[in-house]
Amino acid sequence: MSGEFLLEVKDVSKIFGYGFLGRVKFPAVDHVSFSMEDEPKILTIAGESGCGKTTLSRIILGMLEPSGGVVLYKGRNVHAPKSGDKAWFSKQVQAIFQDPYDTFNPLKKTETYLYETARNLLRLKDYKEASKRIDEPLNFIGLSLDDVKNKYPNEFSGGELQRISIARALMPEPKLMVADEPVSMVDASLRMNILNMFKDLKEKGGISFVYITHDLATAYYISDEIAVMYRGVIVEMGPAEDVLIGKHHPYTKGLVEALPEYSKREEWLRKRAKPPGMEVKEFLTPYCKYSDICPNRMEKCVTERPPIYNVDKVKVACWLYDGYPVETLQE
Amino acid sequence: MTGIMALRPSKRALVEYIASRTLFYVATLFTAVTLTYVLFKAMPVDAVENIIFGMTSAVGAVYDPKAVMQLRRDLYELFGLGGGSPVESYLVFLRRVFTFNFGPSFISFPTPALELVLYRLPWTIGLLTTSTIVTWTLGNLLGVIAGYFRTGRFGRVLEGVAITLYPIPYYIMALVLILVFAFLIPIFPLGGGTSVIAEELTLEVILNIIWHSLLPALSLIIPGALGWFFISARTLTMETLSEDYTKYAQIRGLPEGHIIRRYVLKNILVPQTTMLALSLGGIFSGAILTEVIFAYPGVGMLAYRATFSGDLNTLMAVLLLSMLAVATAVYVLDLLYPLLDPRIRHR
Amino acid sequence: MEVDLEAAALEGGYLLSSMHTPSPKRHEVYVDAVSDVSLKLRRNEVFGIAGESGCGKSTLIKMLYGYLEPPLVLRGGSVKLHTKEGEEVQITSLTRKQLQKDVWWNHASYVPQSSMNVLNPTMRIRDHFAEMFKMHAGIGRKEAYAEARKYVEQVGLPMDVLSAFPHQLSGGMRQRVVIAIALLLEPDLVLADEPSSALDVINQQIVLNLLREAQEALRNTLVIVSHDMGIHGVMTHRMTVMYAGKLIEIGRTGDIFEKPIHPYTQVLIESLPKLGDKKQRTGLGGHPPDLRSPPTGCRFHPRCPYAMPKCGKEPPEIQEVKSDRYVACWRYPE
Amino acid sequence: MPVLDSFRKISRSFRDAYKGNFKFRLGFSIVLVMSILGLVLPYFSPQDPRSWYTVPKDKPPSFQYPLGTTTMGRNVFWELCASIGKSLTIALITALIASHVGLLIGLVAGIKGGTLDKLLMFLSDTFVILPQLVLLIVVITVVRAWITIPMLGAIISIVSWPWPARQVRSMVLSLRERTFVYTARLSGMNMPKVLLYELMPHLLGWHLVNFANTILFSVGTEGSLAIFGLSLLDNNTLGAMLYWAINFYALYRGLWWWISAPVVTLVLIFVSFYLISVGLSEHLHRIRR
Repeated sequence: MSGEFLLEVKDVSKIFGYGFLGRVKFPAVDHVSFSMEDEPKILTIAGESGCGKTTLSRIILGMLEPSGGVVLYKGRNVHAPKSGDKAWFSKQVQAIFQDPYDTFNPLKKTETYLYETARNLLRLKDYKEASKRIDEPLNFIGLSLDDVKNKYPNEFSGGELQRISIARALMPEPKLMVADEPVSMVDASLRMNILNMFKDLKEKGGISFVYITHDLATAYYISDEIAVMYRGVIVEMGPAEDVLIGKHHPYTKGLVEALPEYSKREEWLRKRAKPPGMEVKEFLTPYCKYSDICPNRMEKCVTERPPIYNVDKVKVACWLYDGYPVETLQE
Repeated sequence: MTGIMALRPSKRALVEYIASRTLFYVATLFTAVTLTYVLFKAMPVDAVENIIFGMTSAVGAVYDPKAVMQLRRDLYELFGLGGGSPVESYLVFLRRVFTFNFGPSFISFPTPALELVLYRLPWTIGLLTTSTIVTWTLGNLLGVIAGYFRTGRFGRVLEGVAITLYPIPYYIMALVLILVFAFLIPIFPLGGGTSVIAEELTLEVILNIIWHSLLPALSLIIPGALGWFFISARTLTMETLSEDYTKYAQIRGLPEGHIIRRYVLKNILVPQTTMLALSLGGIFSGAILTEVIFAYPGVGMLAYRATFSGDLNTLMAVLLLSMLAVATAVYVLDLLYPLLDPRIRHR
Repeated sequence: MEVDLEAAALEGGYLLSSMHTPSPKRHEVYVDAVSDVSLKLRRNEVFGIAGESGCGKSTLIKMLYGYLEPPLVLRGGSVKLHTKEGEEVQITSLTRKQLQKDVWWNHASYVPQSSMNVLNPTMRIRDHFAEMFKMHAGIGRKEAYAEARKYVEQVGLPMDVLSAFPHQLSGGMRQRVVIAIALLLEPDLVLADEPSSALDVINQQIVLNLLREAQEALRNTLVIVSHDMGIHGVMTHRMTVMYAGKLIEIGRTGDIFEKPIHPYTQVLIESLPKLGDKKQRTGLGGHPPDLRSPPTGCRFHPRCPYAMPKCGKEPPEIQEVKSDRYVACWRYPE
Repeated sequence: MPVLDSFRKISRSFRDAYKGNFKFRLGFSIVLVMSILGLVLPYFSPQDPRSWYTVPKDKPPSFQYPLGTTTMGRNVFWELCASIGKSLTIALITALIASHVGLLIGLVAGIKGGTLDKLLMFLSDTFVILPQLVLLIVVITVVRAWITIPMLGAIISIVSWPWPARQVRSMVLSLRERTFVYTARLSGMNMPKVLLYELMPHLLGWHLVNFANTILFSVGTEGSLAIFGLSLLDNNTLGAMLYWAINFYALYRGLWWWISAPVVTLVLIFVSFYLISVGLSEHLHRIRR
């Protein structure tokens, strides 16, 4: 039935327990739902450090069990794979990570991972055949197997490693790429090359991306849709233009206005926002988690968690939009 | 309000902390006792008959058969072999352990083994607490100095000395000291607890005891202060010196002496206290040999005599009481720990 | 225009011994982190130092401050600080003791990167204030605590912060404490090394605005080091761009953002994505050079789209091309 | 293949450590000399070092008896050689058992996590409060009559596994979250393969260091037990030599050569294995950078 969706995240939560006998339940991801249609798109999950976006990405990749909810990839449950699904998932869904220097084992030659991918996912047992196959994605990112061979990760620059990481992820010709802060540790002068590569892969390669970032400017630059997270909850989600320019949720508004840009210099220097409070406390808040510092706080905000409202093309979890149609979770 | 009051240490957090440490204390103690039970249960030989046979067949040994019978029953229960089913024998064993009823000692029959151990305990505790405190203080001081001047000659010499002393067990150090003070510079008495026999504790007796304890204490202090505590204090000092907060204190132009006191020393004391707790277990065992080698009349010497006469009642008493002692020491330090480390206090 | 800090022909870098390299052979490697840097900072300005990671910007401000810890070595040049009392302090010729006693915090203060642990985890916040007052101004504990309240209020923190330990505060709160400490003795010069890079954007705005307000009130010099061009765009009056240990462009921030001259600055400005502007942007090929063996001539020439044969041979001097605008590039002046 | 690979890696890092680190070189040389003394020379012994009165009693070191003779009429030099061999064998057995049991338990606890992890770690915490020597004394008192070399090695390892287990676990916990483990999983490697190829290389160096430390610990513990008369007293070990020397009052009778031979040898063994472990960890620390 859900064949038309590439990825569906339904009511996913991840609760970590800590404290005395794990009694404090810490919801790092708190009832998150979204879906991606089965056509090449870039969906950004944006939020500050500690908003749960990396936990969410690990859940989508099937490397972390959710405490509740399901993740469906092309209608199949990522966390309860049927026989054969597991191999299929790892060919269909690949990932790129934040720290290029840690992406490859420092004690091993970098090309090992390319050959492992060829052998395990593409079933290429023959060394020559595998080498030929590895060269293709490396050429795409502007390197060749000869440049990479017999070198340890510390012999490459961060930018190069990140590109090799992309090449490896491209080898099984995935349909979905999860990119967790892929450019935050890459120098500014090289950053755009990688983001342009993503755009290219989407348009020409038909690959969809889940782009996870704290940087709204790059998010705006490449994404079709964007979901803004705060303390484990998606507060606003929709087409990038409508979310980042429309700024429905007070948190989105705060984030966008705090972005330092030369053209907004005067307003930026005048603005006096309220700082976010203690992370742990906000995560544990049973009502709206942003209410503590929200400039638009109402009485309702500190008694009840807001539902998700459909405001034009955007979904917003904020009481300000009381009266708009409420989004319900379809089964 | 974005105030931080929410994270103030609440009474409940404190109660929870104490409760969790107490639970842990009871649980480890219980598990340790159970492990001992399992160990003897799993032993392929009939320990008790073996021991009884060893004792009664010794040359010239004449024993009261009644005493032997009593001993046999005690041993069976203490080794978890009394009673019928394993559960039953386990319960009997637990009852024995938790009522401190280890039966009569064999070496001085019919004095209860417990009494024998308790009589020796002050000697051991006196030697250990003094030498441990001295060792710990000295080790930390020297370690901080060596860590601070790590590139200087003094630091290097200390490091060399430490590498040599660190791996040497206490008893070897004791033997080395005896070799040195017996042949090279014979000034210290080589053994015994005291050479003055007196009923009362006069000043003369006390001084005599201290005089006799000096060499044993030295054999505990030298490897500890220059090895174990020294090396960890030195490593921690070097780590703390490269921490951001120490660097930032230098950047702020704070004097070096102030940085060493308030930044380095204060921060290394936290892990060093854990080391202290951990080393208590090790020193207890180490001191046994020290006592044996110096013929010092403590618990270790008692265990030695018990081993030689196969007095397992007394040995079991020593084993279980030292478990209790170490567990309690760890527990007490656990409870004191939050006073040292604010990060734990507020968790 | 009053000059506050003058750096002339600074040379320095990291002397790494075999301790730091995997080779078992004993040899030394020199990383040329700061090469021939001359700068004049003015009184009452916010000055920015921009550049990518490893370009030497953090090393440069450590040299300006006089905090030279091995393996960092100063090979040449001088730094002169003009205090508001009209004294002239030669930072490069003072010993560590003299700097600690007379210069640091009295005349110049330093805001480090907002890392998790720049504050002593076993000390209450109020004692961080007290020790600074005691050591640099001879003020006793009681008085210092009272004084500290003023500063905590100034940076917008609740009073109970004073009796808290660092780990009880959020990253943004800790950084505000650090800023309050930096302002204690009203220094002539505040050097801030990536003061907001570990913070979220909202805290970043708060922290940077605090620094900026303090600068306006004290009319002193604030130096901001950041890899983020956006921060320079909103915060600084003048700025410089560093590449591979060299200053390649200096000028008024507005001028640089509106018309960058050096090819590298151009890339930095033009590759900056902006909200509401989906224009295709491109980066740069290649990667920054290894400073253990920097390229000859202009250090940017291997990546420069306009490189000429001359660029690979001779390093260009930085020189004034317009009023208050300096560039190190063979294409200028035309 | 991976086994061969690890062997190659181990031998290479040994070679590098030997070349690059003075402490390792010194320690390794002493150990080498000790091994020759203990494992090769006893085959050339003119007398069985276990039998009594093969040489005149209580002779100080001389040309004929390089380390003197004992009251039991044994030649100290040959007795020492045999003892070194026996003590090292016992220690090797302990190290083989304890370090691998520790490694395995640490790996399992770190990777499986959850209840099993909590249980295993609680168990190792419990061992911290067990007074190791007293426990060993009680155990060996019971089995004294049947004790053999492998058995002694095995019994000592009862108290030697918890510490490495804790260390391995905490290393695995931090390694598990490293990005390259995720990369390996995404490259289609299964968990056993990730463990063997990704985690083991990082643990191997530490494992060697721990191996050396366990040998050191075991030699020391054997000595302690022997003083209590709880070792292979009739079959020379370094501990047994100490035992007889002490029991015949060698010290008080001025037979310093008898007691100082095992004491000096033990000190050399402790220092050399410790130098190996320190040198190796310094070397590993340096190549990590």
